[in-house]
Amino acid sequence: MLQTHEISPEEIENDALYRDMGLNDEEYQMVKTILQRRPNYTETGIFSVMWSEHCSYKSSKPLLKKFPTKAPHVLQGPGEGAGIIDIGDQQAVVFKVESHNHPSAVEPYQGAATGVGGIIRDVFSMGARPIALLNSLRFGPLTSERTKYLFTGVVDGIAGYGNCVGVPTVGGEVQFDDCYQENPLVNAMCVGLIDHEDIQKGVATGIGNTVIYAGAPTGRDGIHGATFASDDLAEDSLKDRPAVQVGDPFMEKLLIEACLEVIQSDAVVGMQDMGAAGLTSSASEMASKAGTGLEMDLDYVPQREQNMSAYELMLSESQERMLLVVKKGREQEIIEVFQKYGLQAVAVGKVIKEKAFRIFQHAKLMADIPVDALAEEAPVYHLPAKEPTYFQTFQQMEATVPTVSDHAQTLKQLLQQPTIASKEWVYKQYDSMVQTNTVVAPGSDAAVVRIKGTDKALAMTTDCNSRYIYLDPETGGKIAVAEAARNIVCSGAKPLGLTDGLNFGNPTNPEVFWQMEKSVEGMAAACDELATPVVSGNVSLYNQSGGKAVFPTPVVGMVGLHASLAHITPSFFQHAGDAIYVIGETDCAFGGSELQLLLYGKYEGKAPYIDLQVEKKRQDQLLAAIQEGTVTSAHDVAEGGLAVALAESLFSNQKLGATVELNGDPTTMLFSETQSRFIVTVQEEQKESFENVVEDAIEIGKVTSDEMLQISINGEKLVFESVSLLQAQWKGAIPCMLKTEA
Amino acid sequence: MKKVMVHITLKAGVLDPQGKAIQRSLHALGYTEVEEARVGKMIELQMEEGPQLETRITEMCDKLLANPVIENYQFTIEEDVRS
Amino acid sequence: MKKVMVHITLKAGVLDPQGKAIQRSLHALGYTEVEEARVGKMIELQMEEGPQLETRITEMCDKLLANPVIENYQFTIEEDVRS
Amino acid sequence: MKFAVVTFPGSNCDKDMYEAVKNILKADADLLWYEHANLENYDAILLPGGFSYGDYLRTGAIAATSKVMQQVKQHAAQGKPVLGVCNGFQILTESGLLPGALLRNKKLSFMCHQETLTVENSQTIFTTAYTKGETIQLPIAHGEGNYYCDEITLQELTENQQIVFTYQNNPNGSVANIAGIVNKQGNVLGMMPHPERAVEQLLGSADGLRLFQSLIHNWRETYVANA
Ligand SMILES: Nc1ncnc2c1ncn2[C@@H]1O[C@H](COP(=O)(O)OP(=O)(O)O)[C@@H](O)[C@H]1O
Ligand SMILES: [Mg+2]
Repeated sequence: MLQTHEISPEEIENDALYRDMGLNDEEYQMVKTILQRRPNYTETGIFSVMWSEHCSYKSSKPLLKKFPTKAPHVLQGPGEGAGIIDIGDQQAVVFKVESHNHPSAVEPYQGAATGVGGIIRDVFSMGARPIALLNSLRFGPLTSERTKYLFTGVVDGIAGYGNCVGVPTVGGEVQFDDCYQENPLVNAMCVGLIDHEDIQKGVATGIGNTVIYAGAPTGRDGIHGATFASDDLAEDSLKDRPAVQVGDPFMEKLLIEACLEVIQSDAVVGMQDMGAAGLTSSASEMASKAGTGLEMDLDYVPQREQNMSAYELMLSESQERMLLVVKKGREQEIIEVFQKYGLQAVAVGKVIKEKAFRIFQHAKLMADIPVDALAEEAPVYHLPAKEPTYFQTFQQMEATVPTVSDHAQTLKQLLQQPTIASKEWVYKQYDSMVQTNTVVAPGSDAAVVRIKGTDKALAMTTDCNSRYIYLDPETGGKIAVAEAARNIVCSGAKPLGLTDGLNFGNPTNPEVFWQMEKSVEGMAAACDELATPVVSGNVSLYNQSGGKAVFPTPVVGMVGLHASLAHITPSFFQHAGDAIYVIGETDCAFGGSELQLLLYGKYEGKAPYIDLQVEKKRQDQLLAAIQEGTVTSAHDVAEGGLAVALAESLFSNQKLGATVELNGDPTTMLFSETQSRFIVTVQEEQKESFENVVEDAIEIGKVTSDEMLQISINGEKLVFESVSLLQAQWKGAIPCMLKTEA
Repeated sequence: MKKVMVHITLKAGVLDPQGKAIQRSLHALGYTEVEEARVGKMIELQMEEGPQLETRITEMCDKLLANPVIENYQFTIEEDVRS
Repeated sequence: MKKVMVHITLKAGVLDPQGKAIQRSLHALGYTEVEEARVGKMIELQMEEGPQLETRITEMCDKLLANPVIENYQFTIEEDVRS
Repeated sequence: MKFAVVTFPGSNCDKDMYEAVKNILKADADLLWYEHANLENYDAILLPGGFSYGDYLRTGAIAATSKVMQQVKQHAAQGKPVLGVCNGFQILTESGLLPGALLRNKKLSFMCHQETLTVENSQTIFTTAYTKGETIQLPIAHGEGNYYCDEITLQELTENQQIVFTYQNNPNGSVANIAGIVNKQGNVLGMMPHPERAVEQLLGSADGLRLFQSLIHNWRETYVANA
């Protein structure tokens, strides 16, 4: 697709070359109407990337409107580089999630690394210091060689980039399911901290102001990456290989420091990173948002390779680049800051009054497009949705309890299922402590990062059980948000808001679109009920291969606030003698459960039921109890049910055990994935005050010092296992499947 | 016994931040005559002789030693002179 | 213009865990004829010609490119055939 | 006593080091960008962790050739304290201020967790607040912390009691479980574990505090007492 000779506008139309670039016939006609002439090669490229799903959200926009995005504490909702939420004391938290699925499928190390780099830029382009990274990963079964290659490469790439830039990776999640075999999901989230007065926007205001390009020179990396991300992952994606970009975390580190220094100057008017669709999207969006136009001369753009065409320069996705708008006459002082860090910064254009996007190269006008046509006026599609037949089939199925003969054995097997097993192999490779703020490192429900100079801390997590969403997108969408909030609350924080990473298949398939619509509706309902507005997000569609879509996977990245460091609560049991409570009753909920996968190798039936009001009440009461100081540990009950949650609560090397007595159907009590449940420990003398606050708490046993997990049901001792043995199995499962030493 | 030297280099056009950093550092040390530096890998294999040696080495390069997405490779085979 | 290839290898006594890992992976893939693998670096320099080219390259290697505590180096100089 | 923390391009534990010394130990400290740093008026130099120059070529190699290292060498030659942590240690070996080299971890991957260390020498200016044989908890976070030296050097290190910290469960393959060493004169310490990440119990350990306290205490004994 890289051209050396310029193809004529006539050829583009007559040979329908625009189709290769990602525009359909109708869109091409729209372009012609807008320009009132045929677009040239560069212009066609610019339209096609800007109108790609990745940049324009053309098929997801109508759905995104359903999310609640406003609240008094939301300072910046969706639309900018990242969302911003007030946390008091003139400070705010900035965060966003971003996907890098297709690049990671082609080159896992670089795909994941550049995904991390991109999301960090989104955050510091707002003027915030990046303080934490999280991720959410999906792969095929860990028994496959391809999965091992992708999984190890992705983790290596995240570590390689995040460790080097000096932003701690504090949390994340990994799930393994067949549907991700060819199309893994790699979503990265970055959290930043900012003083209100430093908030930057990506706007090109002030006619005559100068556009400055800073950072790495432009090469032929990832040309058409944005359209690549908006296409089916074809089996011959080998051909797309030049689309892979290589990251330079060292350059990014310098860029962070330089940009955060530069924004202290009032000469900077706007700043935006060059992400998907590179120079094209950053420049045109900055102008569009400001209601201005912009002129650029590509001859000034730093170039890594020779003879780059306007098309290539405008579409390149070379990493570690930023675009700034600077007050006229103040360019030099800004350029000098970049130079201090050994970075290139050059004036490449200016803000103009006329709302036009004009690109010059070699003294020739290479593109002249009305600015709003690229961003605001991009086509929007209201795609048809159709309920898939599987859904009704699943809804009709009776809820049944799987047959388990040896409960202790089943518990051990569950603890070794890769989705439940310890992810230590992953997070040990991440520097989770740099910046010396990490109070709760990976391995707990939510990570906790304190805010220096205050008594506050931020809790953060990523969650999404896509199995439930596949079975029932609306219910599953609610659960995804609720689960994230549960993790935040367990750590002792109040949920503030979330960022979403919507990963779905091909939206033009009505059944996929139905999944999108329903899961967004479910998430939106939960956001409303739990008072967690959506402040940013990302859409990644066409996650499928061979015509089969991945499970609908709308990842939730949530942030919460600890009003005091004293509220930080561990997810592990703390002292022998503490009473163990479960909050919430347990019923038969095996649709999409780990037990179902273990026993039958598939998911079917109804997703677990969730009542959002009950969820909200329990979360509020648990948080109140934590804030009153009556709770010594709190953990949510998730995959694998109560038995797994109890075992996990003991995996902290504190040499504790637990003795628990339950009544009911043994398999249900142990392994059902009933929602809105928590395991909490309380000191003997606090029991009364705890019970006064938390209504649905049922005392089920005691923490012991004998290092045994003992669970009796209806008086029969079904589980009696050594904690260290269970822990070794849980910890060893992933390294063992990867055949490396633990 | 054969000694196989596999040379792995980044494809043209692929960013080589490491090479760039080395070049800058050489300049800072006064070696301004260095116009470009690019970094590659070299893997030395001691291999038993056997049929289809070249095919097998090519396979090893494609499957493991080089990353065909961003790297090129080349190899030479010599007699191993070690005892 | 000259093209200089600097080959950097680990000294004999220095453990090479990366080489070991490669050898193990090759075995796992069925290439059991690989008895040993060692990983080195290759730095390609484009240099302007000038007096004392060899001396200057040797200096660069000693000062920066190789670490004498753990590495050996060797280099070749060729005419650069590019443009 | 005045500390200088030198920031190289790519250092990322520089602020952590600075804040540990300045805010937790309440010592006098400055954070200096490598290019303009004038180290003359400082009593101790701290080389922080991170990825100077992206760890390209070899960890610490490019930073070791920077001009500021000439000043560090002069400072060290005057017998004044220099501490290099993680990447700082790598820079010290690359610049020849400490013997040996740091190779990739035996299991190749980066690792980040708490390690139990044994204090092997409590007589250095950095360790008098510890007792010999004591075990302490410090975090590690590195991909290339596998300390290597030849046998003769190891023998020298042992004989001169230059080995200051060892790992109880060697995580990276270091020769003789070495986690930190001093030069012969005892004024230059390099170590892979991060004492500056272990100065508050809130973050998991405060065992690193005494390292800085030793330094401040011994400096006062030597310079202030003699003044
Ligand atoms: N990819 C990852 N990166 C970093 N940490 C991870 C990753 N995957 C899992 N973890 C950590 O492992 C712990 C357990 O994860 P998970 O089982 O998903 O927890 P939960 O079910 O409570 O959300 C969490 O602390 C999480 O942050
Ligand atoms: Mg949890």
